[in-house]
Amino acid sequence: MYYDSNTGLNKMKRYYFDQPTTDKFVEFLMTQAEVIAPQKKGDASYSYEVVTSGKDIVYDYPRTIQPLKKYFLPPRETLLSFDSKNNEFKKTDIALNNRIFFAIHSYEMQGIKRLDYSFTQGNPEFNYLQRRENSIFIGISFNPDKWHFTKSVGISIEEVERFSLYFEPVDNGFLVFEVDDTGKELISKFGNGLSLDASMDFEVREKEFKTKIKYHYNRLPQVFEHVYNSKVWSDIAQKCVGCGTCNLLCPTCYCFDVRDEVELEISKGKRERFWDGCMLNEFAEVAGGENFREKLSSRTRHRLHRKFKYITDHSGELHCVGCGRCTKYCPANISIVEIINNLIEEYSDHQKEQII
Amino acid sequence: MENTAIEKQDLYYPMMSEIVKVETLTNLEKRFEIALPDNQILGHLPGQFVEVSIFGYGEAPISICSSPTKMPNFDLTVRNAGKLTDKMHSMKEGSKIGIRGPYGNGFDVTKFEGKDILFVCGGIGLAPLKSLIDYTIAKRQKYGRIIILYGTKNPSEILFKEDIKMWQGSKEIEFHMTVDKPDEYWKGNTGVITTLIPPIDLDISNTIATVVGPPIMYKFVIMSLKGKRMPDENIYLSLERRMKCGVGKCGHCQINDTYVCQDGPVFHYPHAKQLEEAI
Amino acid sequence: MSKPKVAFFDFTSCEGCQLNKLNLENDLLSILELVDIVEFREAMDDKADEYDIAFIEGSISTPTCVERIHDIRRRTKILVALGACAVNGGINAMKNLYPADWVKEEVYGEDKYLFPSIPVQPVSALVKVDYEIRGCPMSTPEFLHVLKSLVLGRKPESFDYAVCVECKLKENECVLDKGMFCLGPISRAGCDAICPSNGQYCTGCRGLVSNINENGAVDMLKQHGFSEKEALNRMRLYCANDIEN
Amino acid sequence: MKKDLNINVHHLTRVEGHGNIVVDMKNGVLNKSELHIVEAPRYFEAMLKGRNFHEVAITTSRICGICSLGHQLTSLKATEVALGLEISEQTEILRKILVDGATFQSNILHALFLATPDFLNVGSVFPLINTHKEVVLAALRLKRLANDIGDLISGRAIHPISCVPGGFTKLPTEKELSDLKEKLIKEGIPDAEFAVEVVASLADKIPTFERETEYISVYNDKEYGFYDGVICSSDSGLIPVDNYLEITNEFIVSHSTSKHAKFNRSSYMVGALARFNNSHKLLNPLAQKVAEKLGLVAPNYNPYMNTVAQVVEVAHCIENTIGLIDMLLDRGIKNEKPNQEPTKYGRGIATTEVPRGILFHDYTYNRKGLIEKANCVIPTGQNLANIDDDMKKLVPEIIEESKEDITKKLEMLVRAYDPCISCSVHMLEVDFIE
Repeated sequence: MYYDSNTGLNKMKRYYFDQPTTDKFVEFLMTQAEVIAPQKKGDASYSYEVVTSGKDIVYDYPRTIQPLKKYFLPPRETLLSFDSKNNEFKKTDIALNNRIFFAIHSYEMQGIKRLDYSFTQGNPEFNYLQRRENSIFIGISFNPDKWHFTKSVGISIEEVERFSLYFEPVDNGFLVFEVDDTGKELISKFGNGLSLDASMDFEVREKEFKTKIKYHYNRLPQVFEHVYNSKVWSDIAQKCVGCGTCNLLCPTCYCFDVRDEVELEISKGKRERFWDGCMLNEFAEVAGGENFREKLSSRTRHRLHRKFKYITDHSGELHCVGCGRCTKYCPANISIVEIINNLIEEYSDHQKEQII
Repeated sequence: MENTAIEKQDLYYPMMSEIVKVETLTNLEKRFEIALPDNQILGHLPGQFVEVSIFGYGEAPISICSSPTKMPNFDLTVRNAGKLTDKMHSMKEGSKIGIRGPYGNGFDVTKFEGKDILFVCGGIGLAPLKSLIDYTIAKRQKYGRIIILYGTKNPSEILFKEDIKMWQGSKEIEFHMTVDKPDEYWKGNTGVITTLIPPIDLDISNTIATVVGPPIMYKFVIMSLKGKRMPDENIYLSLERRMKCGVGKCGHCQINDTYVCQDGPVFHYPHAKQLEEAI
Repeated sequence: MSKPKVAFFDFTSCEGCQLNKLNLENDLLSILELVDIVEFREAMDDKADEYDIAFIEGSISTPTCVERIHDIRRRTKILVALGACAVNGGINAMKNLYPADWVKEEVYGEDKYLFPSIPVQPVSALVKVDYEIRGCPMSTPEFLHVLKSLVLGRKPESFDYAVCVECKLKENECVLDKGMFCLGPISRAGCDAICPSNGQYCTGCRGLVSNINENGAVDMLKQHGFSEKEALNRMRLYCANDIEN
Repeated sequence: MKKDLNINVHHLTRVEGHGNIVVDMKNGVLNKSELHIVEAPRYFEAMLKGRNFHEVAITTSRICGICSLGHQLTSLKATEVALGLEISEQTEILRKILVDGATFQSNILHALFLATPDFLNVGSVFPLINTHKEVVLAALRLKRLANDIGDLISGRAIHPISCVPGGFTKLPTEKELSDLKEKLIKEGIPDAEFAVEVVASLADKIPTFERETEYISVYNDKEYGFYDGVICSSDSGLIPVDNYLEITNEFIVSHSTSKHAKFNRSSYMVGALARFNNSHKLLNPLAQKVAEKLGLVAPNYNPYMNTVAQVVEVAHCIENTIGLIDMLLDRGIKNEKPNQEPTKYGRGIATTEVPRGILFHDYTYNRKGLIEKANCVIPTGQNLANIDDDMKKLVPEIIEESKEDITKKLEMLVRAYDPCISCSVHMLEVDFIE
């Protein structure tokens, strides 16, 4: 359900942090746990990294290159290490560190929520769930750029679900909302001299998204019922080069491959898993060499159906969170919103024809 | 049937099991009898598979070819087709391999009770079906006719020759086979497997057809079955995909919204028909 | 099991791939535990008659090369093409883009007739290649992977997906986004995206991913401000034998 | 006295590339004593045509895997001159570290892995792992350390990545630099000193042979000439880089796919010994001490001593790198982007001392920024005529020795030049004609 930003936030206790207070708060957080927050990477990119100095945190970032997923489902992970001489293996120890994820956007948190679903339904996966334990998330508002379309998939900027605290930038600082008990506890531990600041009237200014899906998000699964044989898929395949960037940056993609690698002492080695992607050449290839999704058109179709239909049919939620990464980083400038709008157009034309 | 072994497993961690018997079936195929640790019983349904792992060589899904009635050990028929299977072929009795499973959807044997069962097996497809064949033979009185159709490319690829001899000699089993490319000693039928279907007289409403073979075979076998007016609901098939994790996570075996490793490999044909990329 | 006999041979190349092996300083002693190096002209005098594994560096570009490669194939059980030159002709294959006479004249002038040279070909054009290690130079982790796999008797992993994949795993800032040229979206991975990770663009040294959408790739580069001519010209740096139009 | 001698060493080993040694003496008359270069021709000059400036150094570094850094830097410098691209002081210091690292690496490889087996009568370094384990381990550590320099500064020691026209696409951090410095001091210097002891113990195995020739190298009055400077000839003094063609005078001989070169005499020598003879006064103190220890005094006319000069240079490079790192750390690493906006298009000529000697790249760019004409003159090519001349003098001097000994001495002679044949054909083998 779309979150009513004003009433939601207005019910919460809120504090005003000026920048020096915010800096102190970060220092305080660092005493509580490992803090992970957006930081500059390269010339004009951002990445969630472990904070070593509060000064490195970027509060007004558009999006990071990789979603937060990398902390729960590492790009490369040792599943087990083995000794084939003795037929023994050892599971990987997954450290149970407390971690605070700070200055997180709503769509990112929702991305984690989708992953939680994927790793708990069916056979729950221990490795993922273990890494998810003991994580605290602190949200922050953001200004949509031309790639965000979170609102179109039903996620508001101020969606605070699963955050403990939420930061809304105001003049020279932030309004900090107490979302849950963990947040409350953090504030009270930090809070010597902090006073409840209700003096400032708060109203969320609706921020305009430049990129929009033409239909309400509720109607998208219905559209996807009818577009399996659309020509949109082959149109996209003309432009797509199959690099897999869209898979590898998506907050809700979680497909992987597993490989064994031995050491130079070849009886010892490890079984590792890597992120994989359904857009890649050999993804659906079987041992005999047959490739069940050889064409780029069928690969794109599969990817989009996973975001808007297949998992949605079971979870009831769209598995696209509108972060815009697949579009911003697509080297061929393919826009996911454009694909969906083209599908919608075709669908509505078709519906009209049927009425006539 | 209880899944005695699976409850103790962590998703990606194999049980170190022992190869207790190795039997060469053809140039490409060997049958391995596997014993789980501590005399555990695998507790599988016919049609299910296990993930076999050999350290340094990876993992591969292999269908179980013995009947659940055979206990406590189970059999895997393995074609030498990749790095893991190649290694497995070099292994001797007493060697250790890792087993995860059983996984996936098997044949619903109780639903088949009282019915005639038609087995259509192409090439290595006989291995997964053998588990069901053996099961129905073991519980012979519960089932109607047992009709086995088996086709291979050439006589050298024929699997389970001992069993075939037994099936051919049994009055309780109707067995027919064919090869695409006969050699000079071949005296039986020649032609693709679909040539065996028309001559058979079937009580269509009471017959279950189970079909397993190479990807190309399904379309044609189903066409011939339809030619005998066999209803879709009576057809079952088992599909091959790259089931890397076996537990519905890694995504490789997904066909539309279906994970073959969870909802398959055995599919009821009305379901498989709807999966556009399936056959 | 006795140690496999390994030999290294060089054809037309810069020998950087071989040197890369000598640069495995930390692992050299362990490698010598694993295999017997029986022939390696760049580093030793010894010669052998037969090998279990022959690694071939360089492309075939003279009539004598042709004889030598057939001879090696006869002596070895497994033949591995090592590096871009051996796998697809590499940078040497650029020569094939020009009329042969012009090329020779440009370098040797009127003495061009002195040196026989044939179009540059990958090793696989002449003999059966069992495995390939791509890259210019080859990546040492991949070489070790192949060596270990062959000792184990298993098929090594190959990489038929784009450099973009590895680049994204490393969370590098996108090179194309910085306004630079880049072949990462269509070039084969396996290098761990080493060039983009060092702020440089991908030159496609490992060849193109199979099954690529060539028109789409040219359009993509055009969208990033490179003319079709430049796009194709730069794709040919390492793939002169593979690009059609 | 022997009247006839035929030697044909096919595909000389422990050198980079394919070359044959051919000696033919009949009735006491030496008809032939040549190093045949049979490496396949590469045609880089032709391949460069039409390439834009971003691709040129990437391409020319592929002339040779062993000298890739040298080709890369010389190429970058030539491009920068041609296009009017200024580089920063930081870039220049980083590049000097790279040259030191590459020379250190290549010299160690040659002196300890390729030449040393000759002195110990074995066919490769591998048997030494059992007989001289400590030496091999120290040599491996040194080589690793030298490669670490290249890996850190340019992303990869072979075919460097991050040095591009106008600067670097990635910079090392100050922490990485100070870690490297620490390693050079704690491991590099002691291992280098150990290596010097080893070479000193083998000094009596080095053949005594002398032939005075012309020595040509890069010269720079402020520092030992590596990264940049003017051309210095031991015969005629300093010459501007732009006049390189007057010195190299390349010519084609039928027994070599690599071109030969000559200046004031029928041949000249480049490489470590030439550099030492011309610039020895500019070696830093550690290298001076090593030269003294190894008995290398300028001018030295024994080409076999080239290997010893290489060892001296290793000491120089290590100490020099430490000094350069200090300079960088004093200044602090500045986050500079490469300067890639051409201010002109035209011709650019550059020279660098690479491990095997003086290297020239000469490019002409058209107004679209594409290469119109390219010429690369490679050190091994420049040494070939000198090797032939050495053999011509050496063979009659050792003619009374056994054919095996003669062959070995000839092989060692060619190897002493540390020839890089892929490079020179853009070429080495020894054929004794039978």
